[in-house]
Amino acid sequence: MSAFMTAVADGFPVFGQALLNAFILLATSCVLSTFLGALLCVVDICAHRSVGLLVRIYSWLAQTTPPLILLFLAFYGSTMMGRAISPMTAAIIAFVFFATAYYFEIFRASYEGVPRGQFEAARALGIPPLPFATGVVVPQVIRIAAGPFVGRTTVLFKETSLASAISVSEIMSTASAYIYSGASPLLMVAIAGGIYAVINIALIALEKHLTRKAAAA
Amino acid sequence: MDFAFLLENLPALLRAAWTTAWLTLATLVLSTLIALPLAVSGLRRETPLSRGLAAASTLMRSIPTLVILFLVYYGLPQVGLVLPALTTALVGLTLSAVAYTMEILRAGLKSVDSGQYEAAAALGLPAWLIWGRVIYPQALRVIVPTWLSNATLILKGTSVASIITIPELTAIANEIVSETYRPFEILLSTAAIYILLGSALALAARASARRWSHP
Amino acid sequence: MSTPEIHTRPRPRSWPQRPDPGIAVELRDLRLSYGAHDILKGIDLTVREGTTTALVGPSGSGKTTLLRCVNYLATPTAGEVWVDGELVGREERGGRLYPARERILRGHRRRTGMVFQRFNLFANLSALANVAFAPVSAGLCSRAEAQERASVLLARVGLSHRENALPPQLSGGQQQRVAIARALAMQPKVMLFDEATSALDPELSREVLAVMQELAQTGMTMLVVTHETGFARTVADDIVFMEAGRIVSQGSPERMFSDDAPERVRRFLGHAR
Amino acid sequence: MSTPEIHTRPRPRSWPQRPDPGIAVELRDLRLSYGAHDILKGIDLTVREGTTTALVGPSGSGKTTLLRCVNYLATPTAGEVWVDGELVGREERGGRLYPARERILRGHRRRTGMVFQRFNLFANLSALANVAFAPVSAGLCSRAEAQERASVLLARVGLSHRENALPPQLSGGQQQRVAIARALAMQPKVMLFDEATSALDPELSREVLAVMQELAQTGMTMLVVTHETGFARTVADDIVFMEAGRIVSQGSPERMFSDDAPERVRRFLGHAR
Amino acid sequence: AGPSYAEKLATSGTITIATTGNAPPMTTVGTDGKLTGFDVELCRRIAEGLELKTEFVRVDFSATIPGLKAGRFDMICSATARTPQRLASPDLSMSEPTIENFSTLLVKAGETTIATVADAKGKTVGTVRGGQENKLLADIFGSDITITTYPGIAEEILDLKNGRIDAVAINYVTASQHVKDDAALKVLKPGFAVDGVSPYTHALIVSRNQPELLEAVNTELKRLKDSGELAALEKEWIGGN
Ligand SMILES: Nc1ncnc2c1ncn2[C@@H]1O[C@H](COP(=O)(O)OP(=O)(O)OP(=O)(O)O)[C@@H](O)[C@H]1O
Ligand SMILES: Nc1ncnc2c1ncn2[C@@H]1O[C@H](COP(=O)(O)OP(=O)(O)OP(=O)(O)O)[C@@H](O)[C@H]1O
Ligand SMILES: [Mg+2]
Ligand SMILES: [Mg+2]
Repeated sequence: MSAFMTAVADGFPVFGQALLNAFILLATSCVLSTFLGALLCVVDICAHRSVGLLVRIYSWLAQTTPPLILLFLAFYGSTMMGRAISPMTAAIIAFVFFATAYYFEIFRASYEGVPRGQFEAARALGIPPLPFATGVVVPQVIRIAAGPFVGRTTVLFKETSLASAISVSEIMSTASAYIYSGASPLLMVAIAGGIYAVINIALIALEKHLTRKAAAA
Repeated sequence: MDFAFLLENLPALLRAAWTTAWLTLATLVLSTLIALPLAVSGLRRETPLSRGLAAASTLMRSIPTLVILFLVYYGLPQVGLVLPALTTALVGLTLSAVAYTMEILRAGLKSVDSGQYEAAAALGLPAWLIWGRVIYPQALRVIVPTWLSNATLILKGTSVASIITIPELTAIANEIVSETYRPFEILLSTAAIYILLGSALALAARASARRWSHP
Repeated sequence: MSTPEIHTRPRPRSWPQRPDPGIAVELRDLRLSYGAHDILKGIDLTVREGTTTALVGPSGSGKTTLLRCVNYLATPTAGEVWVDGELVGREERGGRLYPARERILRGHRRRTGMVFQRFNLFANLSALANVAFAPVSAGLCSRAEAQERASVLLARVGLSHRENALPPQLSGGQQQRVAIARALAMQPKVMLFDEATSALDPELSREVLAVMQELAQTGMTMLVVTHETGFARTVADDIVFMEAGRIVSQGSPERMFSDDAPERVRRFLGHAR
Repeated sequence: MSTPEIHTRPRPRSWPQRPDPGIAVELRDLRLSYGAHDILKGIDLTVREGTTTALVGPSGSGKTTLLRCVNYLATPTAGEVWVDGELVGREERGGRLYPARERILRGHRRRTGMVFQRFNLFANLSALANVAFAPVSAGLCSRAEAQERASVLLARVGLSHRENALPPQLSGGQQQRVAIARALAMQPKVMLFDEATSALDPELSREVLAVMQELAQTGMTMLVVTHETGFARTVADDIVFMEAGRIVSQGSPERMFSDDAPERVRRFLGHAR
Repeated sequence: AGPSYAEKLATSGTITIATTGNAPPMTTVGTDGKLTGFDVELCRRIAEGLELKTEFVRVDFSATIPGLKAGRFDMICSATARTPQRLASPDLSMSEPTIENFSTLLVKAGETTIATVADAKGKTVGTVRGGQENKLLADIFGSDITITTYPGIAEEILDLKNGRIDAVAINYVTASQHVKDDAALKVLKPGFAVDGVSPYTHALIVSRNQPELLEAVNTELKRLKDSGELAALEKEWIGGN
């Protein structure tokens, strides 16, 4: 056990770096995808049907293609086009590509969940689209989307483990590095799992808390 | 693209795709069957069971499936419980899928007007009939799209079964790559197979939803 | 025609006592709270067999809750509910009373038929299937029998020609008539109506009220929450006025619509349309 | 008080002609179809300034659709809609008429205030914010001004004490009164009410009807779809009876509630409560 | 394809090397998070000789070749065997051999029924996905053996201890490393002897279209061999046998 403790003490900075990498990847791709997903949602709502169809096809491809392939495409594809990007950038691009589709679906469904009567009322009052969207629709969409959004984000966090394939060191690959240098595999996997669980449960609890606070307000 | 090379390795890929396909299908069917009754719990009023389920579901959704599979497959033998790889894969994948499926079903069930339940209860109908014949058929409209989107996650997620020796598509693709050192053809056709499987899934789900929502 | 008083019976003793024969529904000191919120604050009410009682009162006074207690869709915090000589929501085991298990409760609920304001037809079933569904699933009769009976009931509410329509294809009045037929299919002893016409336009509302009136005339016992003062006046045998979880006043339509009625009741009914 | 006849004006000529002054709303040969389904089959209707017109008729006759055409929430297939001397839903460019662009249409819509059966308050905004929202976002006045005016309007509908309540915290009657204040905040020339009280109990309904009656008395022009025959009788200047997409009969309340009224109207109104 | 070796030298002066870090003692990650191992240290020496700085990148095995092809990496060092199939690949070139190795079996220390590699007949044996032992076992034993494929060595050794498999087919160098760390294991010697498959040699990999680099690496290898530095490295990381 004490060997384990030393290993943990030695490993702390390394795990710290891995955690930091996972966080950077998660936060950046989450922020960008949220923005892009929302943008797509607006496009889908406002633009012509045929554009909506394109959005849907993109969404379907992005969701069914294995993330690993997307990582490879971003990492090596960029080099082949003569512009080598860092592994982290490539990972972010790949993640944004499929996470945007996740978030798009969530926003779209939440938009459908806003009671239609309010749209009629706004039209009848002659309220311009922009103030209506920002003042009435978006706040309600946010409230409806909060739960599914956090749920999908925990999935995204778990998927950061795939980034090791293109040399972004993250939690899972760090655990396996320890395993190959002699640490107990079960212990290391359990530690990695623990890290994911703690952070994800915290995310979910935060969402529950905020939702409850919003409902009480 | 070297088609001759691709053709040579296609049978192995397709065999693996078959494993992936039925692993996905089995996980989907099992998890949905298990989640169907569980999703109902706590919808009308909170019970100790529903609180326990909610906690378990949060936990399962927070831990990567890979960790669960690893600990069950390689860890349980240390306390004397040796499970076969297939059983472990199915149990592990199903457990984590149940958690997600349950949340999806609950959201769908909540969208059905509660008056429908009341009316049926007032007629003295048993709960399973009310859920099965009245509420679920009406909830399908809301459930199917999210269920489907989640099914693609499950499809992709079966690749973790390779860590417990199941020869599924991603594993075999990697194996061919490391033997031949020719990744491009293999990885791209693997992606294509995943997309095809996902689309087949979508078609099947849509067809069955159409069938079941009008009994 | 009876004109019951507000009951001042002694507190129920430890073993509940069956009401007299001829009493279809009896509520004794019925109470219901949600958390610290008291919704029903001790209701005593008797409905004789074959009579129609109208329940009126302002929004939020607890009318719906009271109706839902009669078939235990809402579980009272205290008090007794007797329907057709049976204590609803309780069962005796080994000489003691326990909360009824689901199976027993289902049997109790079948003694009452309930009709809701928003119809609540099963949206995925046709009119005929809506009516036949419960008897078949409760195992009361075969599918063929149930459908035949459903057909008869739909004819009785004037909807023979719409048997195969789905609820969204029916007008509101038609939907509500299907809902009445659906409740009747279980051959209940008592029918409960919760604002059965207030989602309808005057004409459709009249269609439904006519069916209800006919039901009352055939001797069905009915407990009706309504805002239709006209119906209450002409069809009901008793009018019960509720406010803030209590029965404030009760009497025959003649009395309740006369100048003898309490000031509050006159204010509520008098102004009404 | 005017008793307009059913109009038999000549077909509109190629260039639409402004109605006489003193006419708040004029509909000319208004038609609307959804696919092969004709919903409105040629409606001609004139509403004078400062009068209240009640629109009655069975469910599905097209009352809501007609109202929605007045502010172009529904786009007519043919015909003209004039509100306050302006042709709604059209704009002139280079001597020709085109369908109005959204921006122009918004301006047209502000001339009418609409109140819906299901209130449709903005769920995330307080009562005050609901009322102040449209004037601010349309750039009609500053936020402070709008809030001040909203406060005054809420006081007028008797809701000063609930300014900060969110819609779910209000009773149905209160929500509907906020909705009326919200429509009034845009200072419309005409108010349109679509069954504004039919989701409410008699008492709450009376609260709202009182506000509407007061509005009528202050000289607001109103077009009211209602099942409240009492209201139509006492408040309306004209009653218009619709059936199957046509105006079947029209007249003063005195005439429409008398034995002179056409058989169909008597059947509809006469039996009513 | 990326810049040629010559250009690389001229511009960055850095050679980028991909490795998996999951095959001790050849390539592994220390508790400090740094890559090390025989292959890694060997590459450092070669780079020194070529007057290049090194940059090591830890990637999945399946990512190494696309990276090489795309010009992400200049070289791969990951305990790769010099197999005929790989030598024939159109995408990559293999260097001259670095060290010798052979396939053998790793069993539990108390194992009695498997004394030589031939005893694997009828047993359940674990291999690593994509390793050469897979084909080797199939060729020797045909259907008389049950092969279970694992994603990595750590997993198969765990399962050997769990009792799901009777032996692990593995290369001798890696096996010895595990035996050194874990008294519950033992490695069989001699191992498999199959012409052209085992014994075999390890090599470094560079891209096909970098012939100058291949040339330079081979020259350096020869220098290290001749000066005895290679042998010293081998002794340090792999041991005397
Ligand atoms: N599930 C519940 N939880 C908490 N409070 C409730 C619940 N159901 C009803 N209430 C409250 O109980 C009170 C009585 O409600 P009830 O629906 O019985 O009134 P009602 O007389 O039927 O009114 P209405 O005419 O509006 O239908 C109301 O104040 C309501 O807010
Ligand atoms: N968007 C639509 N598409 C097709 N048909 C429609 C649409 N909206 C309304 N209708 C049809 O138009 C007819 C008139 O509807 P409308 O809502 O105007 O009636 P109404 O007189 O307001 O009835 P109610 O009293 O029930 O509100 C109905 O038959 C309805 O089914
Ligand atoms: Mg009620
Ligand atoms: Mg309408």
